[in-house]
Amino acid sequence: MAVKIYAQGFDPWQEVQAYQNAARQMAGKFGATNVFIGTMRDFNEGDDVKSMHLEHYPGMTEKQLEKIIAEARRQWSVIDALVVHRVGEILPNEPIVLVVVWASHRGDAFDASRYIMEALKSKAPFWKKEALLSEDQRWVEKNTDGYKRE
Amino acid sequence: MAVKIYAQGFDPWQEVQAYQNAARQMAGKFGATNVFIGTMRDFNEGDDVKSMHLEHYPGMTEKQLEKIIAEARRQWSVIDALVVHRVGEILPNEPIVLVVVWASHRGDAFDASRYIMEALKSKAPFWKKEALLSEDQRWVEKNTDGYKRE
Amino acid sequence: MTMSIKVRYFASLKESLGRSEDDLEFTGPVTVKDIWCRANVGKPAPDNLLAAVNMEYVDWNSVVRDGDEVAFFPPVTGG
Amino acid sequence: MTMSIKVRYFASLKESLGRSEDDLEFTGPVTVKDIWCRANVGKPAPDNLLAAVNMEYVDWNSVVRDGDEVAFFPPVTGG
Repeated sequence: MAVKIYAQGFDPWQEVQAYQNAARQMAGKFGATNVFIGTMRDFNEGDDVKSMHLEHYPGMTEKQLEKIIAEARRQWSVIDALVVHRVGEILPNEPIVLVVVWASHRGDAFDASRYIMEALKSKAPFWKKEALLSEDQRWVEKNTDGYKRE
Repeated sequence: MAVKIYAQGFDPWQEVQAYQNAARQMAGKFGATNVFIGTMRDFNEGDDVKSMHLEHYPGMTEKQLEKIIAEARRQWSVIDALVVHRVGEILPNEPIVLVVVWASHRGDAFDASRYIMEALKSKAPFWKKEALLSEDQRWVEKNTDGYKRE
Repeated sequence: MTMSIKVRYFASLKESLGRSEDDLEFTGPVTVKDIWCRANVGKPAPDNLLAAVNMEYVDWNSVVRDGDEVAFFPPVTGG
Repeated sequence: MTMSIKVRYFASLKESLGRSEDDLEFTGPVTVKDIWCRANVGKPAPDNLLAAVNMEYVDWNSVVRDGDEVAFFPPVTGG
């Protein structure tokens, strides 16, 4: 299990591969991997977004993410999990968050991965401030519920 | 949208990156990517599995996978989707299936990816035959329901 | 008028029948079920056997036309 | 006995208060709510403001101890 906070850009595919290759004891044991990547878009709520600043609460962020993963492991049969999250200045098309869950069965991989993402969105202390193309800046006020159908 | 059937081993991370890099019009537009990878395990139903042969119905397999993706796009707001599936001789720890969904929002990415996997498991004409360490061979008889909690 | 129908078998069904296809000729309208019966005289179809015509899943009462490809196979186990 | 409490503010709250932390001293038991009131006299806490003590979410009626780190921040928007 690992939680990583990066102040610089990261390649999510590289992260997953490096983690999986290092976890040699998993080879042949996991049947299902679910990966979620949140990527910065160049628009939000109808406005063009130029960049974003992601603030966090060092220490609490890691602590909460570790608790979220531990809770996912209590609820589902999870072999391993990885969460990577960016902070600092982020540009459109850059990854913001990576969640990976390895499990024996696909139901557990999907459920645990989604649970981690939803819990992260509601509990991990990160805050986004958008810099618009119009030169305005604004704090993102609230995360939406990812389980709800629109 | 792409459906690929490979008779040789493939690197799922390489596949996703290559597809995403080629789809330049997506850059900055997708906020959520969900990836599912099914990997061959070295055990199944209590037995050690040495290798697996995956048979398919060329033509019908592609047709059914394309229909499944089209149905996912009708039900959810999906920007793009990719499905890659192995056939032929497969060894433990090798990827069998890759499903990727790009969407604006995470709910759509998770739901559509899971829908595609479940539909693939119940509708795409593939059949697995396991070669056990005991030298026995056996056809896998039935796929389980991935939505069901055990 | 004579109809030519190609019949294909897959996976464990192909193994147990000992062949992967049949080429059959019929006169007059036939259903998927008729095709199974003619191709496998005296052998009841295994439980859960699936049928496709021209690579689309069909009901066993579906009518088959000249030139159609009919396939029979066990439940699928991909993914 | 005197208690030293570090108070931290994040994101839009930090901006609107114009500072990121306070170091306060108290004598006797205090709750999270007491700390907000002392640190921000006459300013009601914004709706939905969250509170943490030692990096765990807490209720505003939680009792705070000597050496604790108390944090206030708006709803989180990561991911």
